[in-house]
Amino acid sequence: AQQTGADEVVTPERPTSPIALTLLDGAGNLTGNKVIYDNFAKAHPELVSGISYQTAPAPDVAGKVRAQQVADKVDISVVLGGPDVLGAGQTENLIMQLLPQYSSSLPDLSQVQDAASKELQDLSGGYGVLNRYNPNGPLLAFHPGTMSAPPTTPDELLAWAREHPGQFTYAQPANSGPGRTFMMSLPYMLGDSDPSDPVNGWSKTWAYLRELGKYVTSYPASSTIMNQQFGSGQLQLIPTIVSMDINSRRDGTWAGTDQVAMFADQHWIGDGHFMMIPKGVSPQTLYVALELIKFTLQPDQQALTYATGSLITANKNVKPSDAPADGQALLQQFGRPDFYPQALASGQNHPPLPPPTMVKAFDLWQREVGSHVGS
Amino acid sequence: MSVAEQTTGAGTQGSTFGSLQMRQVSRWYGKTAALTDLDLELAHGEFVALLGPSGCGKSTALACLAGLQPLTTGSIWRDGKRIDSLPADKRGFGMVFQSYALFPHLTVARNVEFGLSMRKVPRAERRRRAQAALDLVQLADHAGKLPSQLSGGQQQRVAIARALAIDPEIVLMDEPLSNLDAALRIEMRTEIKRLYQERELSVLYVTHDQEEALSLATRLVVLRGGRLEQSGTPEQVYTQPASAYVAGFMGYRNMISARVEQVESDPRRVCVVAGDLWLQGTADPAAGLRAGSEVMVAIRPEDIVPGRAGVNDVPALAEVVEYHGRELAVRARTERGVVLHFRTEKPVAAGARVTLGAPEERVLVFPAEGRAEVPDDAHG
Amino acid sequence: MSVAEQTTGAGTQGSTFGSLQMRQVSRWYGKTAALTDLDLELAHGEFVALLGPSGCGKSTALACLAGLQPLTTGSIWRDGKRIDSLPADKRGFGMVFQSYALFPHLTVARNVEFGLSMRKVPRAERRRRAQAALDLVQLADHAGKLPSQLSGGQQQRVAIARALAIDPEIVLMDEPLSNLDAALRIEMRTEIKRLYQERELSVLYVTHDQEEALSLATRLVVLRGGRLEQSGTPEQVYTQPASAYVAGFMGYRNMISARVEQVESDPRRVCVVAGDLWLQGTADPAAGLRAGSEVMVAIRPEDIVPGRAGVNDVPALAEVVEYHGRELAVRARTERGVVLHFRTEKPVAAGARVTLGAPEERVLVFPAEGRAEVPDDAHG
Amino acid sequence: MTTADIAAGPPPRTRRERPTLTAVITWVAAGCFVAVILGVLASVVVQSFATTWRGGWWPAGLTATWYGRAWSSTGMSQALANTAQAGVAVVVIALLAGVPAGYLLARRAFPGRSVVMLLMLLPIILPPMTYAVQLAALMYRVGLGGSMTAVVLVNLVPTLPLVVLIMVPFVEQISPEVENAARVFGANNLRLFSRVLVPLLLPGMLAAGILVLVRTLGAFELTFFVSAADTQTLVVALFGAISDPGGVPGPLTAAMAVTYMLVAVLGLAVSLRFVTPSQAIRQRHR
Amino acid sequence: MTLTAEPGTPATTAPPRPPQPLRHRLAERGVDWTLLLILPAVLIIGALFVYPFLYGLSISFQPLEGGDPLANYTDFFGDPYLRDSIWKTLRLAVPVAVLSVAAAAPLAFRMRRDFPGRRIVTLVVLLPLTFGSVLIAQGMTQVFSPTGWTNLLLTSLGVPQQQFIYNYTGTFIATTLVSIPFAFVMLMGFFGGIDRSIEDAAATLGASRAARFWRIIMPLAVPGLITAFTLCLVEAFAVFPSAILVGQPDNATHVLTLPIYQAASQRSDYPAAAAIAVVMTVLELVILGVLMLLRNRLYRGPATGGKG
Ligand SMILES: Nc1ncnc2c1ncn2[C@@H]1O[C@H](COP(=O)(O)OP(=O)(O)OP(=O)(O)O)[C@@H](O)[C@H]1O
Ligand SMILES: Nc1ncnc2c1ncn2[C@@H]1O[C@H](COP(=O)(O)OP(=O)(O)OP(=O)(O)O)[C@@H](O)[C@H]1O
Ligand SMILES: [Mg+2]
Ligand SMILES: [Mg+2]
Repeated sequence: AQQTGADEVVTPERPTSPIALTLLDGAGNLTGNKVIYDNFAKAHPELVSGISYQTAPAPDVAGKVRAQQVADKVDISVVLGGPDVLGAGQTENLIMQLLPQYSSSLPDLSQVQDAASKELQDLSGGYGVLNRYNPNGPLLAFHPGTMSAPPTTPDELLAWAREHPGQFTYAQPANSGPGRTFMMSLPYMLGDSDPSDPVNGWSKTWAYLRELGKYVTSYPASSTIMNQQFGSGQLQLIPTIVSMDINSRRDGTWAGTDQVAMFADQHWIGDGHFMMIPKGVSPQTLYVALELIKFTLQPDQQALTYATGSLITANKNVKPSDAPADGQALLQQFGRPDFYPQALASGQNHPPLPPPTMVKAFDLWQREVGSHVGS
Repeated sequence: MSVAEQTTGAGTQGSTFGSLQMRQVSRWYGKTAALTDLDLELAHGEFVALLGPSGCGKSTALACLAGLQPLTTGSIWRDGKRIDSLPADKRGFGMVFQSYALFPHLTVARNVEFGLSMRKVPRAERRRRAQAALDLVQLADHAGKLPSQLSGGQQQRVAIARALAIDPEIVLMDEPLSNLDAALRIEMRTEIKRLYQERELSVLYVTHDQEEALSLATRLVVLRGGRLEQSGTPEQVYTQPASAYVAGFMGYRNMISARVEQVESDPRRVCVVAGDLWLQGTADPAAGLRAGSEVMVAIRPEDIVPGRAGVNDVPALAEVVEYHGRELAVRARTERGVVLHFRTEKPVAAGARVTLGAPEERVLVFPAEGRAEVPDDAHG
Repeated sequence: MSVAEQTTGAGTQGSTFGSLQMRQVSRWYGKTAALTDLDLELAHGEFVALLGPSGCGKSTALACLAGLQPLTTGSIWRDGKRIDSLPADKRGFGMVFQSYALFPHLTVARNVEFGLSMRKVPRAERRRRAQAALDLVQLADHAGKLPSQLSGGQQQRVAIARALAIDPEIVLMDEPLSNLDAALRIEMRTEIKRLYQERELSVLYVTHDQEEALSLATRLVVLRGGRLEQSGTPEQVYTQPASAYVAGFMGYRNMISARVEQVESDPRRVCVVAGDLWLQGTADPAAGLRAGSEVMVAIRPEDIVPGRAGVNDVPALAEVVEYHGRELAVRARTERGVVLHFRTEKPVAAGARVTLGAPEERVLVFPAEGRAEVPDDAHG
Repeated sequence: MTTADIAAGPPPRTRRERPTLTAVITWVAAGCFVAVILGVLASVVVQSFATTWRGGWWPAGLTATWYGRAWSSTGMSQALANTAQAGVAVVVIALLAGVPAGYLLARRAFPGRSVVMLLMLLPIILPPMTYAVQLAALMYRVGLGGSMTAVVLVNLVPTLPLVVLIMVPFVEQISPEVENAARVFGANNLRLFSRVLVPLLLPGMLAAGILVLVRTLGAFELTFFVSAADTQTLVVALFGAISDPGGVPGPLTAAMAVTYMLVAVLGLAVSLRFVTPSQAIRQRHR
Repeated sequence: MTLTAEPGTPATTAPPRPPQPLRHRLAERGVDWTLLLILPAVLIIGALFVYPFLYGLSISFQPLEGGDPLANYTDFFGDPYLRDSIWKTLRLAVPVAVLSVAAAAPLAFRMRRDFPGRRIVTLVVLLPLTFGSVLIAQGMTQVFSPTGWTNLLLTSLGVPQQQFIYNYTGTFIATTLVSIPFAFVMLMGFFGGIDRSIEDAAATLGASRAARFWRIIMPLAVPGLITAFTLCLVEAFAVFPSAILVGQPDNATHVLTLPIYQAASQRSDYPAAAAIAVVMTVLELVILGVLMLLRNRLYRGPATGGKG
């Protein structure tokens, strides 16, 4: 009952009457971009009669799409997700390759994306269009009241953890942005042989994480849990990422005074969200979905995302100064204007591991590191 | 939809009941037979009392007739139509269960109304008839109670009211008066008899009370280990029990093992001996008794008369004297140890010597069977 | 641990039972009283039969004695110790429930053994005693069955065996023979009497069977609507019922409303009139009857003699004649419509004219009460 | 003490039983359990009103704004309606189909009974994950995908057997004689069920109904795979929000949870109002 | 319907009997029209479950990489990390089920009697059920955190701070909290159906309250207890959210559902997921088979003692 991989190219067709769109979000993309999609519906009543949203844990997205495709009745128009969702969609042959097939219907990405974004976009193999990009981290978050200077190298971190057992941890990489960002940056910092091959090239990283694990009492199952523990003072030091630093302070999960710091040898691991179109949609839906992608990348729309804790948008032509007033205020209050602009400019940028490799890394982490916790 | 048709059909249809027959019915529970090749008939207007010792299959017979138990073999016929595959709810019988089987979640009134509402009787009519049935059993004041709030006898009366409220043509009753006191029992008996006559019911009635059976029934049927042992008018069964077993069951409390001494020219008259007891008795010529045959002699306590100087006289010693109201029940023992029960209105003291006699025609002689004096269980 | 002590204590301790008393016990169910200020005593070695119509509180009284129902007011004493707060399992009574209350998940044998194993009787001994109890009730062959596989009478016998197996000093029995056939019933009655005598039991026995009560009991207690109505030896209660109520319950089936015509010089002898019936009767002088008093006349069917040319003679018409075996039960009506029930051994045909009479000392005269002829329910 | 002394005392109203050790243990254990439950409940409620709460007895400040956000951002109203609809439908259908099946499995020893029993057992013991996708595909293939019907149907798979399994012992408890009586008095199958068995089985059906409702409310996997955006249930929305990798603020999920709890508690209270599960059918005296 | 079929009686019986209708012969075996009532349930399960189930079974023998059809199974049993999840599941599920039934039974038993506040107690006990494990886990992270209410209470009583969550204990507590009400609901109804007069009879025979409970109530309730235990066990076997949210999913609470989830959802390796599910199913079937066998050997029947 598997969908055949026959790649006949569907030609988009402009609908004669407005159609309904369904967006399935597997990455929390709506938190920042829902406003853009709503704007699209307002701006193009001739194309869209309404948009409904559904959210899901990333791993479940593929199953859902697949179920619809097996039955040949796809009602999801656009899938929103990170590289993991995209990877699953690609390997399971669930989503359309958008580039270069439909490049004519899409904006010229080279005009929109900067170098770091482009690297991530290329990783997608054209199966999705990046609509949100962040150099994620890793950063280290700490309470300035109890710690004046956080560790700046992996070795210092290890030494600190040894002296303060149970006070440092990171969430399971498979379920946490900070966790995986931290893990993926280590091969670069530790000088592993091949940072893109967790199976054969990460020996130093695995050794380091095993050693670090001796002083960890548990790996929280999600970033949310980790943030709560950090916020309540159970943890003194955690790895984090930019958006989480901003949101946690804004939502009160952390104290407003909590600080973040970079590593001395900072390797930013990027993260982004893609817009994907499942196979099996009608030509009309395809047409509107492509229009939506185009619309999302417009500078005026991207500028709106500053209000939701982004420091960088998916369009390189947009500057923080373009943000609307509430976005400006947010950046001012939580965006660490004295820290992030230069921090983001320093260090090196790397794309994350491609999804299948990433899954292998998660698996290895679980066996090599996670399963030894507390024993 | 179809429900309505079905149930309405049950109660009213076939109003010309002629007869109900069980033919060669057997019912096995696993490896033990509760009924064996039983033939039983209930004709229109009959009141049949089903008698038999505990465990002989009376309740099972009723359950088979009502369609509650599948037959292992045999068939059931109503007016020439075979009905043994008709489900219980289509047979339209009224039934009083030995265990009452009241609906624990319904009030007394709703219990009684149940059969009527199954027949789609309109509400007001239903109320009225249930009320009448409850008046009949003197429970109108308890109509709102749940069965668990009633005494044992009250529950039993609810069961009776429930069976009669539906105005059935055929009523099956399993010891319906067993938990009632004497006065109420007689009264209920009269009521049942009245209903039976007025409404031209046909009744199959299980009882262990001989008086009840005799006074109510037009015909008695005695079961034995799941088989028919005797069927006849009350008088027949009472005075001419077909076997020692039936006799033992019909109040012939003195059951004495004996041997035939001599058969007279009239083959109905035999002379038997048991210890020091020489008795002239009556036997069924068909039994083919001969001198030397092992027999069982059956005499009712009421038929033994103290001090009678006629036939069958024997001296004995009164051992136990029980006060039974108008009469005394006495257990006496002859010199050679034969125990005799008798009743008398004259005062007798324990330890007194008495002479006992019994009329020849009331001393019944049956061929001996393997079985002991008192009918035991079917499988005992 | 503690279980062992508790239960062992219960059965064996207090082996010198003297008497058990209920004092002024009331028991209310919500707003209705089942017992009202009841005083009841059971002395060592007594066999008390508790009589009364359905719903009069007999089972409730037993439940209170056994500790199964809390008392609303009043107290229970055993040998001078107040025991009404002693839980049921410490009282060590044997009890036969009207509803049997067998353990549905245990075989017959295990049901009977239950009380013994609660008393930590060793296994072999337990087996032996259970076996003996089952032999007693003739159920040895059914020992391995579950209660639901037994007939009604068999279940009842298991209940009896279970109560007797623990060898209790005090036994409470609630209509223990109601579902047995006549022969078995008499036999079980004899067995119960034998056990009572041999083991020096003290028994409180609820029954609705007059013969059972008379033959077994050393004392009869009649309840009425939860109160004590009369207590006395069987003979006292039978021949001198304290009220029309008791009389109606003790087989005085003819209950005739009448008016006193004249009280003789002997205040026990009164002359009453009811329709065309002029009767010489006997009354309790304490009742203080005067000419003109409304009274209730009670006569047993057995005490009415047809064709007697003595006192109290009255012509009547036999209406209904029922065959009761040795006797006929006849319902007759006098010219002015008074119904009389009588029994006779002589053949009488329905429609025959008879002259009926009754000895003066058997015609009991009681002050009229509000109540009707037949004792009704407590709350009826 | 003399007898007179005691007799003179006030009559005991009703026998009061001394609490036994087991009773004490039971109640203490129950107390702990209830305390934890109430603690969990209270903490979620408090959190949903908290501006920030980072440990300690009480949050720093209180606010009701999370509720507004929860309501607006996640389509809660639609999800609530869907949940109610699906819950009721699943409970009704599961009971309608499950009670008769449970009845037959309890009462009859028909050929193939064990096969049916196994068939009823499997869906309960298999993790839904293992068949959810295939089942969803089936739904889409027959054209039901994304519809409310599909949501109801897939939820029947684990809940119907649950009803069957729970009903079996309840049916076994009912005396067959009562059933016989109903039949004799003219009740056909339908009426036997509606007038006698259902009332007698009510405690069991209530228990089963509650469990089915809970299962349906809580079932994420099955519902997620077949539901569309406008047919998703509350849990699907909630689970989606909680598992948002962006890290949703605790108070927001707490506010959603409290909304959900209110609905659930309301439903539970209403059902308990009408029937107590333990409503003993033959409550004798006492 | 009265199919008068061929007489089944041997020729030795003298009088030819009227043929026994098929209907009776079937009825004695428990087959009649009423049996159709089972059809809706069987149809629903047959249509909606059997196909996906068989599909899962078949793909479990078709590993992604092809080759040995048993590869998924040998992989599972060859990897100690995966294999150990069986043991970890049992270590969690069995105690949870035992504790739940043991805790719920006495409480449910007491609910037979009417006492003030019974409804409230019932309601509160049932709450966790309606919340489900996700919400319970969410609340637990606050209540049981090192700076949460429980630990604040303990420290104020002088007891040292405890680690209640993010370990075996956390999952155990969360699962038990949901499982107890689950058992409670079923048992409450079940105890209620037991005839009180049976208990009375036991009392008069000298059975103390404890003896009554253990010798009379329990045996009659055992079918219900086993059903409750079975369902609790199944629930605990399928523990998933709380193993992740308040447990230690990598080690102590690496239960069988996790590798299934990871295989299916993270690696899209449905055959492997199906294989582990099959292992889990077989495991459960064995346990349940034993329980059901036990149940069938015990008394099952009306919980009333005679008349009335
Ligand atoms: N649980 C109850 N709730 C309300 N009323 C009750 C309850 N139990 C018994 N009663 C009432 O109390 C009265 C006495 O009942 P009890 O069972 O003692 O009668 P009884 O003398 O044993 O009658 P029977 O000879 O019919 O068994 C009856 O009227 C009955 O309806
Ligand atoms: N379900 C069953 N399983 C096995 N044996 C049974 C079952 N039901 C009844 N029996 C047996 O069948 C025989 C007949 O039972 P039945 O109930 O018909 O007797 P009965 O004549 O009504 O007796 P009683 O006068 O005591 O009520 C008994 O020996 C009984 O033990
Ligand atoms: Mg019977
Ligand atoms: Mg009674």
